[in-house]
Amino acid sequence: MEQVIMNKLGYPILSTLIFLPVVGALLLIFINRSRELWIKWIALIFSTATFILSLPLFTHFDKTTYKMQFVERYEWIPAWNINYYLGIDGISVLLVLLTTLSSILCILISWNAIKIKIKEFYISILLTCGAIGGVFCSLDFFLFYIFWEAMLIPMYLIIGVWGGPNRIYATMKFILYTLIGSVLMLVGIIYLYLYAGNTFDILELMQKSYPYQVQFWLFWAFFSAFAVKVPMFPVHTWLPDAHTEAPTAGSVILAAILIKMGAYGFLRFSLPLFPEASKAMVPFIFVLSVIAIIYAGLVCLVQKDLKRLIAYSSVSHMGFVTLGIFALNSQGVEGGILQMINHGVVTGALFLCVGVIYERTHSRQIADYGGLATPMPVYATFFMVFTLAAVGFPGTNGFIGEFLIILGGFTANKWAGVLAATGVIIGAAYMLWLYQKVFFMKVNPKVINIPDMDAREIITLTPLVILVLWIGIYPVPFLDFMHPTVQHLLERVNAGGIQETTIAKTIMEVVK
Amino acid sequence: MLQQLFFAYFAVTIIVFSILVITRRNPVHSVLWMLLLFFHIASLYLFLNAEFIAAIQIIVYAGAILVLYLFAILFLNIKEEVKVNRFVGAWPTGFTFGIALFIVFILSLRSFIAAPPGNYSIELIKAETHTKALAKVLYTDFLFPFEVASVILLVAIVGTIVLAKRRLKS
Amino acid sequence: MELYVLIPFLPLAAFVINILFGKRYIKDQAHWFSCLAIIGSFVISVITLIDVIGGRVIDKDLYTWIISGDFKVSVGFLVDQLTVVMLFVVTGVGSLIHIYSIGYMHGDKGYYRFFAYLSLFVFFMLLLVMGNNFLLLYVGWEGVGLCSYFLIGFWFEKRAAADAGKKAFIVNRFGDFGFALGIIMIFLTFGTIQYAPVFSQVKGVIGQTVNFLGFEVDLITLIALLLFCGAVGKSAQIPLHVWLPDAMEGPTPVSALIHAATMVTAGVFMVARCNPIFNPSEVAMNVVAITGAVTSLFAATIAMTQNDIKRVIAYSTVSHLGMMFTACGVGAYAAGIFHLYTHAFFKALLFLAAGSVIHAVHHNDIQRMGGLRKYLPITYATMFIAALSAGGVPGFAGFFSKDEILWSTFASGSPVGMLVWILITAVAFFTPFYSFRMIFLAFHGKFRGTHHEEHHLHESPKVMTIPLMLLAAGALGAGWIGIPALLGGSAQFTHFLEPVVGHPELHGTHADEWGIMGLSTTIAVSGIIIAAIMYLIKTGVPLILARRFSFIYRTLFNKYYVDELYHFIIIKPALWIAYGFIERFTDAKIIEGIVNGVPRTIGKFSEILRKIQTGFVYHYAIIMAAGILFIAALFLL
Amino acid sequence: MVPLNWYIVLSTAVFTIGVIGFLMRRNVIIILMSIELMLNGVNINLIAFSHYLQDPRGQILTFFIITVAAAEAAIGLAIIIALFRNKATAHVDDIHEMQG
Amino acid sequence: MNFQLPDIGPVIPELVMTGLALILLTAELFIKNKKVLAFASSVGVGGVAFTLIGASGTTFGGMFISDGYSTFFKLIFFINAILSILISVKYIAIEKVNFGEYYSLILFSTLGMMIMASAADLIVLYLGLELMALSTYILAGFIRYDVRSNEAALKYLLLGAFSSAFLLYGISMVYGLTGTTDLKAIAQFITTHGLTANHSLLLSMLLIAIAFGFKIAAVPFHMWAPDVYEGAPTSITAFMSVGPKAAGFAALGRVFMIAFGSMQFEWTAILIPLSILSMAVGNIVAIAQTNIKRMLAYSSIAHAGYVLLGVIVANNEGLAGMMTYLMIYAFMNIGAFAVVIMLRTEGFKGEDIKDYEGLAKTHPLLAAIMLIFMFSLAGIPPTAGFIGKLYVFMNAIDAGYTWLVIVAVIFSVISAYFYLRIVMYMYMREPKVEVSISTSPSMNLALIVTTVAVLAIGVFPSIVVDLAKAAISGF
Repeated sequence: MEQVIMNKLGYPILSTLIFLPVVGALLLIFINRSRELWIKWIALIFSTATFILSLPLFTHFDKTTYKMQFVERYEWIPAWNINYYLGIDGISVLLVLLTTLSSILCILISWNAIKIKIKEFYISILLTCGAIGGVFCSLDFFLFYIFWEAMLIPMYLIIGVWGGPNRIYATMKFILYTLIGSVLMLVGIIYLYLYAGNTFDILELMQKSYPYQVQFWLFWAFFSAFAVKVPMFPVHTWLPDAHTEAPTAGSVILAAILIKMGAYGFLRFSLPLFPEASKAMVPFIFVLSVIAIIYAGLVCLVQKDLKRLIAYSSVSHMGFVTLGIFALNSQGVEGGILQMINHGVVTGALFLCVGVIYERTHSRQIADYGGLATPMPVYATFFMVFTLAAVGFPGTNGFIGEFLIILGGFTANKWAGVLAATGVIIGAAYMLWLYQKVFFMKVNPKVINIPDMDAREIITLTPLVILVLWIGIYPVPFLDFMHPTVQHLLERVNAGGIQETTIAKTIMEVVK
Repeated sequence: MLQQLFFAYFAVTIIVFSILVITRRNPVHSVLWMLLLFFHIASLYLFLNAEFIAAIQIIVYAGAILVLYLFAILFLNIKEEVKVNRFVGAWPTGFTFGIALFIVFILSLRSFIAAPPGNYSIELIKAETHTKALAKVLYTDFLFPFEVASVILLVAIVGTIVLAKRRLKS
Repeated sequence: MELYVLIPFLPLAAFVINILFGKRYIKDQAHWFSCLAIIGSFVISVITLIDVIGGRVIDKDLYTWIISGDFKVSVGFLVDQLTVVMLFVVTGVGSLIHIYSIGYMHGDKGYYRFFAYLSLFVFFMLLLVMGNNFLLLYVGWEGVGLCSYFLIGFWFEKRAAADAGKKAFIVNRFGDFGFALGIIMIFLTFGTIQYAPVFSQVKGVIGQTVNFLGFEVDLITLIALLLFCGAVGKSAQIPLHVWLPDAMEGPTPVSALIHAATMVTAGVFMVARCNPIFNPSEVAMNVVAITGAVTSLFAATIAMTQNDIKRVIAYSTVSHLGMMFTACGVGAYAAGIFHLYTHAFFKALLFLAAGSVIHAVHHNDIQRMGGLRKYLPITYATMFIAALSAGGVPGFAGFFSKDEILWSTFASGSPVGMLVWILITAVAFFTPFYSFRMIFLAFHGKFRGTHHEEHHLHESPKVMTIPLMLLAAGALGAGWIGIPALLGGSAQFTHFLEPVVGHPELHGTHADEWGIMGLSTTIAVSGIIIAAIMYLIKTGVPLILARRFSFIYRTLFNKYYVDELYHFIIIKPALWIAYGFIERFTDAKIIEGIVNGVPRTIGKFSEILRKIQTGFVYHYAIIMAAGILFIAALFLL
Repeated sequence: MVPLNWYIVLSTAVFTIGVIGFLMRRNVIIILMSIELMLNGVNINLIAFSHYLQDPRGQILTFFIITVAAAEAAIGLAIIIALFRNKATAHVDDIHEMQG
Repeated sequence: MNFQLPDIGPVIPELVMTGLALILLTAELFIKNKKVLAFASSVGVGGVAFTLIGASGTTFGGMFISDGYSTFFKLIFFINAILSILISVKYIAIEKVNFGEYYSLILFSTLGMMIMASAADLIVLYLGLELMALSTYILAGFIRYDVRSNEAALKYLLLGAFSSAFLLYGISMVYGLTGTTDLKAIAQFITTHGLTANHSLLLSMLLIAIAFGFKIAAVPFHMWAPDVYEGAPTSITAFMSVGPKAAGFAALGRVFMIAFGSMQFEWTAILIPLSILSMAVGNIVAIAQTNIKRMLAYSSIAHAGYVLLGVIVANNEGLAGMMTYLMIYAFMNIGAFAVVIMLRTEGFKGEDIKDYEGLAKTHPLLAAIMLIFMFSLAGIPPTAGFIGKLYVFMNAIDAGYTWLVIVAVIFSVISAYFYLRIVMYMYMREPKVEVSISTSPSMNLALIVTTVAVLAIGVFPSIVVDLAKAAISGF
């Protein structure tokens, strides 16, 4: 295996970060449910341990190669040639770290907010984070799909059990939406498996090339799953509901890591496996991305619900990500990856922030707030930092990502770049509008005596502020992770035969 | 010719009796028509070299099963029974489907080709008598199904007892 | 480590300290850090200035900021003649305003916050002028916008302040939209966004065209115009000028620093900095010149009717900024920058003096002032000097710079040059008129406020008046370094900037020059006289005029209804589309209609299908028979 | 010699009459009898085949069918009796406790 | 006359099973504690499973065949029987039908299934089917004082007899056409005489398919299933949602693959609409159900549709997929029914979905287990249900039925709705009535076994897949 670098650390780092939370969850099962503090601490300790144990990914990652690193590989189901095969490269490493970080934040922010079925809650959180980590690490399609779907089970509960008043509708919608996409991907995976001669090995599959028609159909099969997860217009409507109704931790997981799975899928699978089809579909994706950016941005302008607004802004931001990815140049793709991280940090942080006040007031209505900067100056400062990052203010991480994406998008297609840039204007409009309504003007009597953030909350948010500024001011360490991988990816994509094609032509070709 | 005439007679009576069985208002009449029907079928079997089966038909069907039916009918209130509808509301549909089924069966059976004859010829039966010939096959080649059939009867006995036992005291 | 690196980072350090520890520990001592930082920066700036005068130009990268594919940006500084002028203005005027703020903001509950923001602003402004590439320029650009947002909305509990801050930010975003695209075009064209390599390659692409959104346009013109979009937003030119007057909701030192002396002039700085890009494109140059001139006149006319003391000055700022652009548009960048430099002094002074007035009367309405010179002598004197300077009275700083602009436009020899000359000559009348209208209304006559207010009138403390006096000195004498040769000067300022911005070709005789100067001076003085007549002697005249030309008056008073226009063509439709169309129709009806409709249909179908399960055995049998029939019919017949 | 097809037609007819009886009658006992008719139709077929093909299997199968029919009838009637005790009806259209 | 005892090696499991059933039947007279019978029968079945080892070969003149295929199915039947017995012990006591015959009848029914799986002759097949069916009719009506149970039994019997009449008619026509009832001989006759396109043969094949379709509850021959499942004792519902269905598939696979092997095109054309209709009707109608037994009945109809995909593929891999699916289905479905049974207590039905409201609060562990089964039934990894679907889909795509798989996955999404609705009731609603559960050691054992199996197979599918592959290799 010359394509991979086996794990040289003293312990199986990727397995650890997937299964340590699972172990924690199993342990929690045996804790008496009346010992709430124990439960919380065990969850926190396990997630923190996972994060600490995953840090070598950051320090020991070889940034000079596109090869898969920290690889673990064991035979699993020989009958179907399935292996337990993990590894990460420049695309996934940051997402993995983001995942492990998010789980800590989710647990911290839920400390007092969750009051019923505490045990189940922390089990669900740990399981979700473990499974999502698995999604980003899997190098075997079967394993990937297992994690991809397994994540739904605890997520379903998180939204449905601990969510808001309309949670049941939201959670059903969430799960059915995502299921319908991913089952089509399953068909695609199986088809690919059979077509490539019975292998689920992603790296091996990437070595092969597929006829255009096969690529075309498989692209759509995968697209269905990824587009729903991202979510792209017009399959985005699950997201506002799910985000809105989910408990804070659930929203954070959704925003920070779950919806990255879709964009990750495009990068990991759609582009390298179906380069020609992807290229042919670029105009289509551009159109959808730009619509998402502007459309969701406009919707944000008229939202009355805090979480719903941030949820729609996620749609808009993820529109940037897809745009960047399909720009198919290094600025776009790297910007897309970085923007995934940024969006995870920023939107996750914004949801955490909303959680902070929701815990105090139990209201998500913007109208119920106002003038919060007076009673909660620290909170207002934190929120401001994340707002700035969300509007892509230079010096914050959002700027780097958005600028690279617009640059990449503009390079690929001027219209796409220009229209995406308008999203930045709309973004400023709705975020500042939100900020004004919530923090400025006369203090709403309902929130006049609200306490400012406590130490736990500050500790929760501080790492994110650091990340926002770090990536904003010195993003090179993060971008360095990606260069070889993205270069390799683009070489593969651009090596493909057809250069210029239209969707109509493509469809005609396939129909023929 | 004579055979055909006989067949015609039996065919017509069998069909007429069948129709009578399913159309009589009084269940007892149905049973009685069925009895006649079974006799005719048994006779038909005689034409087909199946004396043993004919006997079984009369002994088991007519003798045992029909009596059982008669017995069950005694549970019913015959006086009431003859007053109420004998057909279900959806009988025209059922009838149409039945006829359609018949047509489809007959149409597709036009292509029927009988398989070539085997070695279980009339001569063989004549030499050994029918019962013996059949029994030989039954107890050698078909021993296994035969045993299974015995289990089935056992199950039927057990089941009937379980189901028809007196009501529980509760 | 070169000393100049500290220039921006000293204020940054002050910001960090103030924001982190301000609330709990520093409180009302916050000014120390900020003031010391900016004074430190000023000192280093002066040192750097001396270095640069000595012929040293610095262009050095600190570290690589972004790298992606062939896109590579560093954080690095370029310190040349243009930069040092800006540094001097920013830190110099900035220092005075900082000191002034100590008094002005005294006792405000957000005291530490105010100084933190000021320091942050200075940091970004310095980054803007010192950056050696377009992206760093952009960072500073956005950064000052942000600080402007913070500071306009400093008293965020006031709705108008919060609104104004937001408006400033968003309107600027429109300009930045173009600016960012311009930067991207530069990268795509030149493969880099460092100033030096870009400017040196410009010659190579002159005349090239590019397909932009379906139009075949001249490459350089496109880039120049996109960049100019940013300048329009930041420097409040038509049509993006609407935010600046509203920005007066902020504390007055902010108006002085950000909305007069420094930030709003960033657009002029940028155009001057990018002169190699603008110069080759005649279209772009003309656009710049005409936009500037029209804005200048436009704002000046509005300023005549405004009653808010700060708004008058704000429109005056817009007007002056327009003039600077006009200069740039005819290639006289040095003249533009010169005006920028003098303007910083007199306009900051105007604002600070106005602040001093407000400090005394606690409102902004000049109609409710009057006769203040008794109570506020220093303020009156300094403001008078500033008005003279702004009005272009000979000898004052503003005169020299304004005159140079007028002369450059006239002498550029092009029809556009002539046109803009006419426009700004008209402005030369309005500027002194409205400046003195303001002064006469506020300081002369009788006090028109309440007794209670009159009782509290007092001169500002020393910490405020000393900066006023220093600035007054600047407003008077800052222009003397640029006295044209005609008047016996050596036009040092222009020569100093020549390595960066070049020298315009002027077509005109000395006689012409004398003529222009005379004309403008006459017009300016007549403006003052008319103002004096209308507001000192025959005070009924303005009212009569307003009645007779009520349409014009109302139009001017309502600022040509531009805000209303925007409200109806941008905000309303956007919100309507967002709410009425997307939120309620596309999302709720179409997409959600399908998303919820399909399951609902399945559910209905389910109810129908379960009806088939009637519970009757014969129905079941019939369905079985039907199944048999159906399959048989399908396969057999 | 009677053609084999005649037997087939006869058997199909009896079978179909059984089907029709099953589909039309209300009385459960008659329905059970209809099933017997269907089985008899099959039996006619089998015996005829057995004769014409000169193969004993047909008769053997008939033998088993009769056995099973007996068992089925016994169980069926037992169920009817159990039902009758609880519900006192022998009409299929009264038996629809469960539906949907 | 020379009577020769046939080789009884291959039928030893059947013989032992019969013996066991008879012993239990007799022992019932003496043993008053019926738990002993339950224990004996489940241990006995476990013992019978051991006799499967080495019991291979063909005997009784080729009428009975014991190969990997049949052995695998017998394993399913044994699992089904043991688990059903385990979950019955307490339940039938609550239902007051704690008779010893219950266990013997389960064993007889299992015997019938075993015979079906091993039948190489249509006569044997028919008798096995009837043995299984008759025992099940009785079991369905076992709660004889309950009118619903009576009704279930009656409906089952009437329709079952109706369908087996069609089966017999089909068998008779096949016999008439080929002169034999032996599966291999039929196949040979068809190929040598070129009967492939003969309409009579097609009709008889269709009729045979219908009878099997009835047993596996494929639409439109499924109509009995919801009513019978709802009315029958819950433990028997569990039993017959797995056993007879698996047996039906066993017979279907063997008859169609061997006897009608040359007519694959025709019978796949029959089975494809059945499969699609099953998935559609099963999944869609299940949405509207409020009785959980009835809902699981529709779910079992839908699952028949998925399993049919394995048969439609018409190759050994496909059959292996079908076998794997059925094995997994046995665990998860009986597990789900076990939970349903646990809610049945004295005086409380526990069948309505509303009874599950807030179960996670009152009985968190039970709810968690139910959740696993529901997700497994919905086919979401890492549960076994996913493996079953995956294998079947893989084979179907391999055979070129991608479109069919797409249809199947879309219906599986619809199915997720009603499975998750149960989870939703358990976890996301507040309990309205105080639900107590009836536990017993045997029940706990059954739950543990099923849960562990569902998870273990989900994570390590090799356990079953390799077995199925090995089993099918000699087919």
